[in-house]
Amino acid sequence: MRILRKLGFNLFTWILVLLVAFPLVWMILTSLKPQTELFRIPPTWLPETVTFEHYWRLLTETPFLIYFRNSVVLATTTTVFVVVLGAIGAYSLVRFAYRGRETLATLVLFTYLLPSVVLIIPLYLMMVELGLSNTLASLVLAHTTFALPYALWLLRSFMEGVPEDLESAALVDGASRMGAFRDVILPQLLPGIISTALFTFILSWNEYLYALVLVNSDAVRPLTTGVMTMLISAFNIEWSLLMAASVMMSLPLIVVFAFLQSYLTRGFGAGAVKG
Amino acid sequence: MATAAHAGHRLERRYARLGVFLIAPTIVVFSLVIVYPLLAAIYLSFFSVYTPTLEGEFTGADNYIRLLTNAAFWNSLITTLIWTVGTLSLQIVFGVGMALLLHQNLWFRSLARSLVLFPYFVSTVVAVLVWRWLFNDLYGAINHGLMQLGIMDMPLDWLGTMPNAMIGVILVGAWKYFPFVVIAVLARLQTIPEHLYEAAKIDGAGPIARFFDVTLPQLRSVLVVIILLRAIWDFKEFDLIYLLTGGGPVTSTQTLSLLVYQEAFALNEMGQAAAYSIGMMLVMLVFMLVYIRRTAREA
Amino acid sequence: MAEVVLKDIRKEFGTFVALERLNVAINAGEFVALLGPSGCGKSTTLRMLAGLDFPTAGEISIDGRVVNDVAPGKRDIAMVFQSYALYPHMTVAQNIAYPLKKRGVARPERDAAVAKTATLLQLEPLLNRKPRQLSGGQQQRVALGRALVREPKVFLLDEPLSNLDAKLRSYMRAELIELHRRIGKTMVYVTHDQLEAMTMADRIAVMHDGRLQQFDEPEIIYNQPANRFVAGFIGTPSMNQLEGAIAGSSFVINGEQVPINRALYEQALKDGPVVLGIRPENVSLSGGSLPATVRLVENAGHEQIVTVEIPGGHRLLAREASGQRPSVGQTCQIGFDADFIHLFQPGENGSRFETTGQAHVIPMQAQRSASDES
Amino acid sequence: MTLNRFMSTGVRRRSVLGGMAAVGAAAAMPRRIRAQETITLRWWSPQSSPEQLAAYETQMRNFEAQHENVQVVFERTSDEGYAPQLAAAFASGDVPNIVTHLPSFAVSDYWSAGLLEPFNDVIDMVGPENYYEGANQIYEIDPGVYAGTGIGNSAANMLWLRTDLMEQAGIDEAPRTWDQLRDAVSRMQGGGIFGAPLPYGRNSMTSLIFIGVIHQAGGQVFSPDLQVAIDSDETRNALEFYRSMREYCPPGATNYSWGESLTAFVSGATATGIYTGRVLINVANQNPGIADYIDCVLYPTVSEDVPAWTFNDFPSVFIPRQASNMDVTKQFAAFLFDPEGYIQQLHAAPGHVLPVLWTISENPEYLDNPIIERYTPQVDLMAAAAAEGYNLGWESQGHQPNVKAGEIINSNVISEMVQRVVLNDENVDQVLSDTSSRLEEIMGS
Repeated sequence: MRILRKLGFNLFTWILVLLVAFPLVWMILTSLKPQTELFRIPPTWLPETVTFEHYWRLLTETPFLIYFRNSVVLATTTTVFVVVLGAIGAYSLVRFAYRGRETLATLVLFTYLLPSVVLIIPLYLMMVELGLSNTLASLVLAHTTFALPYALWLLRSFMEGVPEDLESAALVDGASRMGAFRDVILPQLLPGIISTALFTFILSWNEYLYALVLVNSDAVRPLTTGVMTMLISAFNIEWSLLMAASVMMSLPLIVVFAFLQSYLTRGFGAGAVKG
Repeated sequence: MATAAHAGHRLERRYARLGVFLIAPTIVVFSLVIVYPLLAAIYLSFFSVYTPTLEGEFTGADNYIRLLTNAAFWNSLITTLIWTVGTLSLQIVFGVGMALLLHQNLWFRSLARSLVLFPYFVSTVVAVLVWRWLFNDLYGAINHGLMQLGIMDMPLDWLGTMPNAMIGVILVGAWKYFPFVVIAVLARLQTIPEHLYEAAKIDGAGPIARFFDVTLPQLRSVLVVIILLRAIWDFKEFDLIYLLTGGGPVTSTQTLSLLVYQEAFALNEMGQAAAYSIGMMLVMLVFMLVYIRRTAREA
Repeated sequence: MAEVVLKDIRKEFGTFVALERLNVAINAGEFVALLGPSGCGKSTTLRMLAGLDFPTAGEISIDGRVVNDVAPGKRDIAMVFQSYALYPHMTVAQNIAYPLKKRGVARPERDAAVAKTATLLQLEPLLNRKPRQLSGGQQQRVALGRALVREPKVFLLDEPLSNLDAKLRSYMRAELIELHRRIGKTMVYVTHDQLEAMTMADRIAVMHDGRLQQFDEPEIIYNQPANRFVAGFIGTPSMNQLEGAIAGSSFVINGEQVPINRALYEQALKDGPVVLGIRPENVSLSGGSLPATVRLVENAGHEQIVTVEIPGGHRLLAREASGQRPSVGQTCQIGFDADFIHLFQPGENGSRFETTGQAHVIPMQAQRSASDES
Repeated sequence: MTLNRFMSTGVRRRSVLGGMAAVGAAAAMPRRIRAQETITLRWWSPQSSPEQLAAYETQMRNFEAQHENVQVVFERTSDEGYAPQLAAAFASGDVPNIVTHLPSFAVSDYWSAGLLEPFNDVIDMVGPENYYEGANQIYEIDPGVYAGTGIGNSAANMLWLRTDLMEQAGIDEAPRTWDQLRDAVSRMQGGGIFGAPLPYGRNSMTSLIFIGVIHQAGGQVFSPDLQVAIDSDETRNALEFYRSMREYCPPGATNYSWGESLTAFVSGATATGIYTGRVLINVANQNPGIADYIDCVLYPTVSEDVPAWTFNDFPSVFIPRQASNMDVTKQFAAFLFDPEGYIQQLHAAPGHVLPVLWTISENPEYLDNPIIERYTPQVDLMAAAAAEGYNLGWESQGHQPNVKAGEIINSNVISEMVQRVVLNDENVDQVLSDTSSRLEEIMGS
């Protein structure tokens, strides 16, 4: 009886899980079908012939790899930039006393409310002023508009979780404030930093609107807009290439996710729970 | 109260200066990429501005008067609310449910967790593409799956007519974002002490009573935060809806973000767009403050 | 060896005044306990000594040097935290070596110093472990080691024993006394546990509500508490305090008279309201004049604590040697040992009327053994 | 005080917007650094199929070979994305040197805002005598000055037919009127094949195609002097026709735009199609099985009395006024019409973009292409149709150029009208009056 119940529970849960995962499975299956099989009515549930030609075409005939490189550079730079700023900013907000600190923290929350569409034109003008238009740097700066508040907020709750005594001990032991930050706080903050870095990376990797407006050359275009512009046009929608591109766009996230899943959960644990 | 006459302040002041120094880069970046554009947007909202040239006339509150009197803003606001409430409640219900299931002793639990959390991490572009392909009228798996199962006999137009389009968008939004709820709830579930359940069991509570009497109160603090965060994000969601339906049919899925985009870049009315976006922010602010006050009072 | 002086210290947190006009002068080599209930300002005081908090006004000096503007690391102090604050990502050896490293001590000397400290505290087998692999007592010893290794002028200890179980605590207490005797450094020890303060300190600074109540040797604190707060805070069970009045040479409560040694107070005492304080061990259950009813008897083996109620509903505690056990409900005539009666000004924190003689001082030894058992 | 005066100098405008931030620092920073010796020209286009890209590559390399120190880079934009991208570019002054293949009404829109460089020099370099008669008329918004020129013509609403399916259904003649079309599609629909892939989406294609349908009903959106004239019986008729076609279109047609519509016909899912000559190469590449059974005719009208109205979006070339290195830019613009590269560009999708120069149409190299050879009558038909084509920016010979056409298309006013009537079944009178007032609002803004 108990076995049956267990079996039932597992079956039920796994069906749900597979339903959730189905779009991703379908994405992979579609990307493996030859073009002719794609428009079969009704569709074939499993590919009759498996082909990697779409992947091959993407890699050899399109700027996919350039977009990919751009996305990697963009997401990595954004992540490093935001996490460094966020970590020292959070240190300041949590462990220092000065006037206006609370107000600042509230303002950070307020910046969540800003929709990207509001900021985009002034941002673009500024990028031109700074001589950054049509560069990855402009996207890095633009991505900080949403990534930095989030990172700061996450890191702040992580920072609050590092016992104050540790820093005090380091100070008494002869460290300066920054010395204590480096020797004692950073190592303690590491899981938080990793998790924040992951979230930032994901946000940046997936961003669409800024990338659409702020850059316009294949040399600096990231994957999101690159793939859309390249494969959806007035003359064709290359579903098979789109699905292959989708799979490859998600690959780095799969890899990162597989290795660092526990950090992500921890990040939510600290960030979301403590608010 | 801290005057220079007091002894013992130099070190404190030095620390305070260091603190300010450390937050300074963040403040600079914030001013540069958030505060300044925001002020510029507010400034623009008092002009009638042609987007490509940013030239135009000062029109005072005209844009705001049009916002108040024109149906466009209010219709989009209602659409936005329907979308937000719809997708958010699905996210919460499904997210909490899935978290409870994944908290149990499941076969291959970590694989199941990875699969469930994955939609949150794929790009919106990818998610939209996959779903548009699934929803495709001629070759889509959903229509044919449902037809093969005998649930319907004609392909359904998922994204082109109402109410299907709104349902479709809400469904995809829920699919994309419910893992966020799962992760947060899962993290919290792991911290609920087992003895609470044992106590409830001894008191004769069944699984359902245990959920409502033990689990839910323990999840309250998390849910308060997640609902706030997700509500804000859903409210200003652009990519997903823009790429999925573009706001159609007619304007049935044109949320405020899309309205702003359309006004700014299709109609080249930057000033009006800025006014809409300021209005949108004010609405969000009001909702947020009410929400925070209410949940704070209940807590 | 260094003396530590706190002069006219005031500390505000926003509008809340945490410390007011605090003056404490600690002699070189002295072991001083800062004692008080939580929130009394003792930890803030210690953190200000360490340079982790800043006085709103006043002056702190260590070894004759004003250190208000000196960073913690340059004050030549060491501190042991209640949480131990061991660096979780470092091994025991790295933890102990950290203060030396920060002071630029060369590697070989550092290793030697760590080895020496480890020997002193019997930490050798643990040197390569991480803090989380240690028991509470072991962590405590590592924290001590980290403080000791540098041989600072002053040790600051913030409730270092409060996270240990009772048995280990009493062991570590002895260890600390021994340690202080051996190294002879100035130590400032914050605790809320009066027993720790009484047993370890050369002098105790009793604090309450941000003010210093009394700063003196344990015997004097015990036998001549400065005010009702100190009287009530020191000693277990605490001193009985009865509100009544002086009439002639007697203390009157509810119309009953209790004779007092009027001569001892003659300069200060006038007729009028007053609070009488008497420790439980100076209350006898028979042979007195105050009628009382036994309400509760708690047997602790070699002694028993008896709660009695006198007319007017006041309850008193009496400490009796084991033997004959009074029964609940029994009535008796209780009496106070007149030599040990304290008289306080009325009011919540009324100060004690000074006696003119020292007649009622009892040997410390007896006190210690009595309180240890509690 | 007007913002215009405030901002008109550009520098002043930026200082207004920039003053709020730390622009002191920004001003001190070096502007975009251009190496002295190398000039970079940026070329934008939404047309970027692999074959077209290859052709562009040839043109750019050839030009670079002739001009030392010049480098041309191609940057792709998209039909839905060019508006915000160009808006941002114009607003910042960081513009591309040359933009091709945008519809003519986008040109007139930007021209009227004073954003474009007059094109007369380039047209002179290409040789006005080489153009088809009147080919540049649509760009002559201000008398004597051209805002741009065409890089090609398109006949975007050709009716594509599957002759094999017609035969099966017993239809021997291509439909000429709406009734014949309805009859034909209803007979060909079945067996998983739908009749037509008309767009009902909230997008530019629906607007553009439906404007054609209004004209095919004998109506017009604006009167020749640009008064709103959409609230007419002809429009009601057109809406009625469009509604009646819904049942012959795939369910997802409510979201169709160019790509979906094209793919539906090419993949064989619909019996008729509505598109340019791009169909030819897509069929050859993706579904060669039906290559022998495709044909195209002008899209039917309400009756034989009403002439066909071909939608030509007039793929254009223009140069932003703020573009750098104007001389070289103009040379490059003219060089785009150099036969070798131009022909390769046209061959990238034969019949899709049709030449604007008669000298090219008659060039043997242009005619030497398997698809053009195979479908000569169709290509000729499209060329003729396109030459007489119009669009919302220029509804007929008699119409004044409409500089607001781009905004009208982008605002989706027309496609929303279609959706409200066809999908939501709303009251036609109400919808038309709403649409009229919205059009007037846009015209007045």
